[in-house]
Amino acid sequence: MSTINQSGWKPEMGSAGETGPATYTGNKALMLEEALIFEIGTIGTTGVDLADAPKVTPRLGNLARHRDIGLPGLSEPETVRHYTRLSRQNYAIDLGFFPLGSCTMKHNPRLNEKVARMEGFADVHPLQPVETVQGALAVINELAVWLIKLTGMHGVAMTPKAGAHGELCGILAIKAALEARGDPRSVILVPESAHGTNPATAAFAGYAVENIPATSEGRVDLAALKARLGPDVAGVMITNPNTCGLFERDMKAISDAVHAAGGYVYCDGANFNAIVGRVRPGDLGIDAMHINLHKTFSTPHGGGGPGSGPVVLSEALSPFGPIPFTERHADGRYTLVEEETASARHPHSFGRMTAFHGQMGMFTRALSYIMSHGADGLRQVAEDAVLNANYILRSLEDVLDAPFAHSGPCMHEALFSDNGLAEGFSTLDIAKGLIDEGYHPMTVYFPLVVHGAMLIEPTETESKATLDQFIGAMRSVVQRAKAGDPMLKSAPHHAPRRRLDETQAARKPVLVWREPEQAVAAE
Amino acid sequence: MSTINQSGWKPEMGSAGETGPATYTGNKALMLEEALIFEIGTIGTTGVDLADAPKVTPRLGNLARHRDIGLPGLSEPETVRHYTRLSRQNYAIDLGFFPLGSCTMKHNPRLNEKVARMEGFADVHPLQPVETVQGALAVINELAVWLIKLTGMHGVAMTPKAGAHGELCGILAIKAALEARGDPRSVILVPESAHGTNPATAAFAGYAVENIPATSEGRVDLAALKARLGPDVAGVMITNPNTCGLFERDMKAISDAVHAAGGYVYCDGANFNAIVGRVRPGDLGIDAMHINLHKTFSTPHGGGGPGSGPVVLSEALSPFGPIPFTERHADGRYTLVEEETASARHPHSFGRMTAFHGQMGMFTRALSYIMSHGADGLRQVAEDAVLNANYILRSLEDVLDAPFAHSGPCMHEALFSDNGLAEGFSTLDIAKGLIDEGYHPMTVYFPLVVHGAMLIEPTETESKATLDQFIGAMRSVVQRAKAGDPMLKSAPHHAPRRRLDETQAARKPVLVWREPEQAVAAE
Amino acid sequence: MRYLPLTPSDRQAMLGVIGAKSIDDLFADVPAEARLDGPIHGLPNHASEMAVERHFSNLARQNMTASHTPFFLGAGAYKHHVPASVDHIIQRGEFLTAYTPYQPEIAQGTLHMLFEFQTQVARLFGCDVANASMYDGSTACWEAIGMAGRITKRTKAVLSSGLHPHYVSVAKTMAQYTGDTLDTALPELSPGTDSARLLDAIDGETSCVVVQYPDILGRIEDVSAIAAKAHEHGALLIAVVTEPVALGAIKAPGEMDADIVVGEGQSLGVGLQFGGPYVGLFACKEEFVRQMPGRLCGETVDAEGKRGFVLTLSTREQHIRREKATSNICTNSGLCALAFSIHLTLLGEKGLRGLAELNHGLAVQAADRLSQIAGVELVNDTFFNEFTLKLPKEARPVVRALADRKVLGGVSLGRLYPDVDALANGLLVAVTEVATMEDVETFAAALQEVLA
Amino acid sequence: MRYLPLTPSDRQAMLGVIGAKSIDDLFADVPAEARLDGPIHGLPNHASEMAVERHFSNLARQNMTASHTPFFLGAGAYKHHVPASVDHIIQRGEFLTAYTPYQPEIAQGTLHMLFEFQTQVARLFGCDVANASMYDGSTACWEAIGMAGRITKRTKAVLSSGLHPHYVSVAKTMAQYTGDTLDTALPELSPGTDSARLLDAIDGETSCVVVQYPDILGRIEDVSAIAAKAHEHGALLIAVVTEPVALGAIKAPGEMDADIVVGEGQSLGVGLQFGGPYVGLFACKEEFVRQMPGRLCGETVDAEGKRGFVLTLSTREQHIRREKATSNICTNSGLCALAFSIHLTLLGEKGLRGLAELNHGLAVQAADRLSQIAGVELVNDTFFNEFTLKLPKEARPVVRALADRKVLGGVSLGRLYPDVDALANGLLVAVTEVATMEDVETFAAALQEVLA
Ligand SMILES: Cc1ncc(COP(=O)(O)O)c(C=O)c1O
Ligand SMILES: Cc1ncc(COP(=O)(O)O)c(C=O)c1O
Repeated sequence: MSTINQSGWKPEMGSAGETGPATYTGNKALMLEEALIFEIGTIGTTGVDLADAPKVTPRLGNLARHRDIGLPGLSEPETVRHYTRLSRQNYAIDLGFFPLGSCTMKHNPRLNEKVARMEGFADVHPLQPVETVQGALAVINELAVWLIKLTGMHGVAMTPKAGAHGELCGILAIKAALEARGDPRSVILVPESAHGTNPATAAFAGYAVENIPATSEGRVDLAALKARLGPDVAGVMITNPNTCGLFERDMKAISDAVHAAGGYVYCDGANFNAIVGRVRPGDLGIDAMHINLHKTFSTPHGGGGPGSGPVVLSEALSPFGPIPFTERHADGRYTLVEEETASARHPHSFGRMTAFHGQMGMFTRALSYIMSHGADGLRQVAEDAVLNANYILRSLEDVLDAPFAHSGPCMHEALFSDNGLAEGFSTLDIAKGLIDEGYHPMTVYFPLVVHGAMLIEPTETESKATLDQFIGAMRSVVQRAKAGDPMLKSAPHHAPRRRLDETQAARKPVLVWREPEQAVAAE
Repeated sequence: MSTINQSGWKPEMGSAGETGPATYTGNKALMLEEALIFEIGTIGTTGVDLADAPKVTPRLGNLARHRDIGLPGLSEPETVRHYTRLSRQNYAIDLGFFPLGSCTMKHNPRLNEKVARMEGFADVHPLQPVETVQGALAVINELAVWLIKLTGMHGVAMTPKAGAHGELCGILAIKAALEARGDPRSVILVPESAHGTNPATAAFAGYAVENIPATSEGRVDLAALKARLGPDVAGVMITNPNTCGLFERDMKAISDAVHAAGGYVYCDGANFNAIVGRVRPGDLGIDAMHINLHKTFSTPHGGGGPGSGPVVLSEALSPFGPIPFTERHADGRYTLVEEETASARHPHSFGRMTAFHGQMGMFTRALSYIMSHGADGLRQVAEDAVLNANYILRSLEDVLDAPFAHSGPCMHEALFSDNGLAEGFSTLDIAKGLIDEGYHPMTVYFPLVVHGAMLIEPTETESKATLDQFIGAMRSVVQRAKAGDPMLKSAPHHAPRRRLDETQAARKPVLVWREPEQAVAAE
Repeated sequence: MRYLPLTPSDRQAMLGVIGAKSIDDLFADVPAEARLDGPIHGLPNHASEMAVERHFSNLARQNMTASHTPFFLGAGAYKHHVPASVDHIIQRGEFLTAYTPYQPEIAQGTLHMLFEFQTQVARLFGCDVANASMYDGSTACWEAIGMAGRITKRTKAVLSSGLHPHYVSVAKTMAQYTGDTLDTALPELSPGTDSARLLDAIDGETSCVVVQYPDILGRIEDVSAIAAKAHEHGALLIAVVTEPVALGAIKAPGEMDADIVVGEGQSLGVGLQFGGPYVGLFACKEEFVRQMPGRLCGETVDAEGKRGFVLTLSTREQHIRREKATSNICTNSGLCALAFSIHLTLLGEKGLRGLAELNHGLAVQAADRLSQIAGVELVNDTFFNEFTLKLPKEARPVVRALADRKVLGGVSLGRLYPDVDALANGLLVAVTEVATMEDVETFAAALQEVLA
Repeated sequence: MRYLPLTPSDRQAMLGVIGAKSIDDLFADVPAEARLDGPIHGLPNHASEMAVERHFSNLARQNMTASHTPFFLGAGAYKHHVPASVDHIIQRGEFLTAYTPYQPEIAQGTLHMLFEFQTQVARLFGCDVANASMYDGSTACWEAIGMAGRITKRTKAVLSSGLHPHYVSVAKTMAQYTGDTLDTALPELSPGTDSARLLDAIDGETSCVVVQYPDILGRIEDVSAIAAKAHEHGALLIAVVTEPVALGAIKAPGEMDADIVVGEGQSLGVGLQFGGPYVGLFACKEEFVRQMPGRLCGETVDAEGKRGFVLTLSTREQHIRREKATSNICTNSGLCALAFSIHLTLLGEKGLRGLAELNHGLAVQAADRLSQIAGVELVNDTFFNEFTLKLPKEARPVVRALADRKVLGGVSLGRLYPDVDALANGLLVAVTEVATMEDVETFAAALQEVLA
């Protein structure tokens, strides 16, 4: 591979492309091209110095490695630079407005990072004797107490690793409860507007998934739901506030109806951030709800994860929740209920969902966030999140079609459709136009119930000035989409890459790097 | 100030400038405009929560503050975003090649940052009883021992805050030594190629500064120097390796001559990184030399500082060095020699140069760097730094005039002049062209002895691949400068800003922000 | 509140634009009986950063940390020295505070890194392809079993007795509801594994065999024969690796023809963190890629022909396929994958080999030293950096007694297999580069004392 | 070596291009007698990151840290709680690993920040302009004296007895060589300062009067009269602020017509760090700007008319003016200036006022509590967050005895003024927001015990 051009494409010298004169290196000042470690590293290079290994007779049986693995190494300077340059090709909440609906991209306080890195938490092993990890168990327990009180529920399962894992936890608890009472059922009802993880989870647990129809208002059709309930229905999975950004007014009635029909109510709590401190889901009769700590409680999403999805449970479902969990004793000591003690302390548990005790590193961050806000601050969080979303809804509804604008105030996110754009222009073009304007686009094409959906979630950590500038930019981009501006169709123009060919990527997938053929390498 | 455009300039909508279509916000995807805190913050906003103050009767005399200070505050999310966005407008060693001659921009290991932040060092007060800071004193002492052994000198003054402060330390020691022997002298000899801090320091200490002529080779003219020596000459300040990147072959002869004439030899050690582990300045007869820990020993420069400039001293000058300093006792205990004990332990000291004990935070980093490399690694540092510089010198001398290419191998940096560029093209144009290519330019117009000087210092932490790509880019830019490419004359095109008007800045200086007049604010 | 930028006057102005009298109007859809009229009782109000930090540092100081005590725990979570640059990089806001790369033009940093990560994992495991990470090793393991079921259309999985008991429990939990049947067994304190049992169990109903390598007791065995037998019967071999550093010293499962290789990546870059977040590694043969769970990053070009990366083959995933998805996973463990990838890039082949050699060398010395203690037997013939000791008495109280002496002396099998008498005296001891010979001596002395 | 990217084969290839046989050829200009043929003897070779980290954490643990003991030291360095986001931001590679902004087009981040910093400092001190930072307060102080000399063309500086003794020593060191004469005095353990002495000393030879505000004993006095008298005689008033947080509670020196105000910025953002690096603050009236030392950042526009920032008025500086420069300073304290500026931006007017009020309130409570102890007298009538106690015995051994009881109980005047009997019983006590009332009680109890 040529050292002159390490980025797999050959910039043409001289020709002034539409984004300014090309350069010899392909770099554009602070926008730097970067090659793959396989192109710049060698298996003989390392960025780590080690003590010499003691000479011993190996105990590896006949399996000692002889063949090379093929792992390139980089010196530390090259490593730091490689990843720093890569990082600069990312958008992030630290850079600007990131109104990705449903994903709740709010500020991630650095205090939480500092706390999670304290040796006492970062450097303890999950299987140390409990006497040596009382502080760690205290964190889990304190967070559990907060979650129970904030939701008004009976118990909480802390181990689920993310929201979808939490959904599974809830559905398994429902299934276990039904089986315990000798009444296995086969169907879970899920609204069309639900996040994909809902039906996927229900199906994974062996349930048939049926849609719940919605009203023209964008809410669950209570009558239709009641009509469908029956002895085969294990339960419902309802997102509240729902993915159209609306509060399910009839939630309590839905719960009562489902319970009356012998089913259970799972609530997708991904949008809990809209109501935390103002509404306790427990008061709405739900049986299980996951909480994405990486959404409502601001643990950083890290470009894909990790998350954490504790599940609060009703009194009816608590006995079936997973192990392990912490117990606080009268004398202030903490212990763990795990395999050993489960039979005695938690006999109906459906079992273990993961090795060890869940996402400790997220627990410390979330608890730090919660304690920082306190009961008063969390209530303010919900209010400001909802205020910001309604401000956006009302400031854009004259230029963008807002299908549920008449359904009452929105909660934490505002939903728009692509109706009224010029022929051949779509939600995608608006998203790419926003990229050039210095924003991360909203969530697009979700929920599925709205054509060309644009789901805008500002969160409470954005200032009015930021919202005003965004609204101005959005209006400008929408006008261009209505006017059919070709420059918009070809956006983004200023990002590290222009639009990427996803079809080619899927047609013949290249998922790992392979040495280029000589021919290719030569050119 | 309009929230739509917070950056003090109004982007024109639609018009596709040469760097691509303008945007509504003025942002260009990941290249984000940012306003001043005075434009986005208010004195009523804060990003810090505090406990309530106890109610007391103030003891502030009649000086309690009534008038507002006028300090805008930002919430934490706004603060993190403000500075993160600003940071992205900077070039840095973490981003790419930064061959700023004489400034030694090498990789800054993150281990050193971690070590400096250990509570035991970051969170101790300089005036704690010495019994409570033995570990901190040990760090200072261990570093002092390394510096003495690496330079082959007799003593070291650790407190100077940067190189220039170290120069002052050395010159004051010389002055003190001369006065102690009742032989005050008036002149310090400094080569024309010296860094500005050298003459400035000598003048500050009350000396007349005279130039030492150089040979056509770019080295000190020994004969001319000898001719000038006499009873009025307090000493010389010589940079070795010098600022033309050459080793002063006659250093020892110079020292002998100066000593013979009753003067002292100050060596500017900013370029010690070229010879560390291969040459001990003490063997060349020098009396004092500062070491920029932020150069040779890689403490981060932080966009301007802090630095640290310990000064190694000969046996002749050591008695005159500053207080405080550490002493290690037979039993391993450490104490400080400061005001109290100076009269007994260090009677001839010229006194104190700064409050407290110097740049502790830089000492931990430098010692960590030194221990990581060890005696063998430091020697390799010098060899690789010199190898990289010569590689660049020989790879560019056919396209760029290298005035001292004939003077033997260069040390850690390669020097070129602007001879041979097209009419109207200068070193500055090459620098700005390199910016577009994704590099930080070399040092320009220093040293003054070469016309349109370009001083390129790669350092040892750059890979061959990086040098090869830079050489290719440099050749391309130089060819454009020789061909008179107007695009180069108007470079940079891709940086956050085009060329800035420094004349206007100096003509009517605007050094602080002031509320814009209504008129301005309105537009 | 320091995290909330809106000022009271902002709120008023915004309510005006919205046309609402008060914030309560915006919650009008909440039924009255469910509305809370003020902060929830019994919970504290907001606290200063200093107060919160103090609360946590007090709790943190109640824990015995691995770095300040002789430390020998493993059993699926290992302490290795992580270079400072790893943590520095993952704290870059552009990595830390980004979301899943749904908009590839401004997520090339994450996508480029994932493409490198996938390649590193595939090579390390000796497989063709790898995905962009799972939650952890235990969940990756049951996802692999589920994937084998989809591929073979069979439901019987045969699990080695050497598989981590937590991984077995997780699989059992899932199997209860997915209708899979699991053929499991308990390990024995013997040098050999139960591969004979596995070979016998493989038949026409078998979807997969699951082996751990090295296994829970630290034993290393060639799995080629199991692969061959499985393939004969149309079943798949799933190999589980809980200590990836081992693969710097021993053959990769893929080299022994495993079809799916999953693992726990915590050893590299991530750290102990009391059990999470960790990172699940998932690799397989190319032919099975469309049945893989989780995200995949692939190479493509942009409108100007420049190389770039995108998430691809999403038709496997929940957001497109919904109830027909290969898994319900959405958020995975991206940042831990980054940490893993950075650490492995720093090590490179040379560093990983050296690190493995160092771990093995120290472990061998420790095993020999500890088994000199009267009544202490080394169970393993083969091991990498972790081995099993048979003590003359129950191991669990011994571990507690060692902790009282400020030695974190391994994991008792009693903790992992509570009610199994045959295993009660077993002690798992892991020895990595962080253990000094003085640590081993301290451990040996304390153990001797406790056993006396 | 982990920091060195060149491989042996790279080195060979490069020597080839250069036309050198070996690396030694490149050092041919070094006289033979000065060449070292191998690593210097008596020094260890390279070490792993883990080994180096351990060495330092062992040394670090030998120090008694401010955060884990009741802590009351000040005297020019104060412990305040620094928000975690400050340290996060200053570790961004783009700030941490940049050099002085010599190429403004790719240094707008640093320049923009410096412009904000200069404005914050100017406003805080009540001055027109401020520079981009000095090394620390003590060096900023003597640079100010030098500047006053250049402006007034006079050489006699009158220093208040309330000026920090280290600052006085630094000025004395310089004066020995610059030919300035300093009129100094020792402080007295009395509520009042020596402003009378200062007023008397001002005459036609005086270049400047230097006062500290609050002064070394914590006393606060109006300096307007001194300013007026100085100006009458064509001299300047230099005010020194070692605790900028105080200005959240009291008038700024500039409001009292000081001509130059310098200070130590460590209190905000920087931390204790055993004395350095800190950050020198330097502000003055606009008319004196061309005599200022150090760098200045100024506003301008780029070729497209966009606002931008550059270093300006460099004709004052060494790299242009050489021996005629206003100072020899080059590297300053940029990163600490950034930390200072971030912390002050987080606080804002509201936060700084609140923090000052909190500090003062706690200090008042502590002063009242401690002066209840038999034989302990409060010297100050006025103070902000630091005051002086007169003990019934020599303070220095008392401080050591307190340390033995795990209390860091202030700075003894004996440490600062070694041979001055009149001051030997003086103890400086600083109380900031990090001190709890329990800390104060612990301190009081220990002090009582030690004095008994
Ligand atoms: C509404 C909804 N439900 C469930 C999920 C799944 O949560 P996670 O990504 O944490 O698995 C998400 C997040 O993507 C979501 O937005
Ligand atoms: C040759 C030379 N001498 C002296 C100095 C001054 O050192 P400092 O900036 O640390 O004061 C420098 C650095 O700029 C330099 O390059």
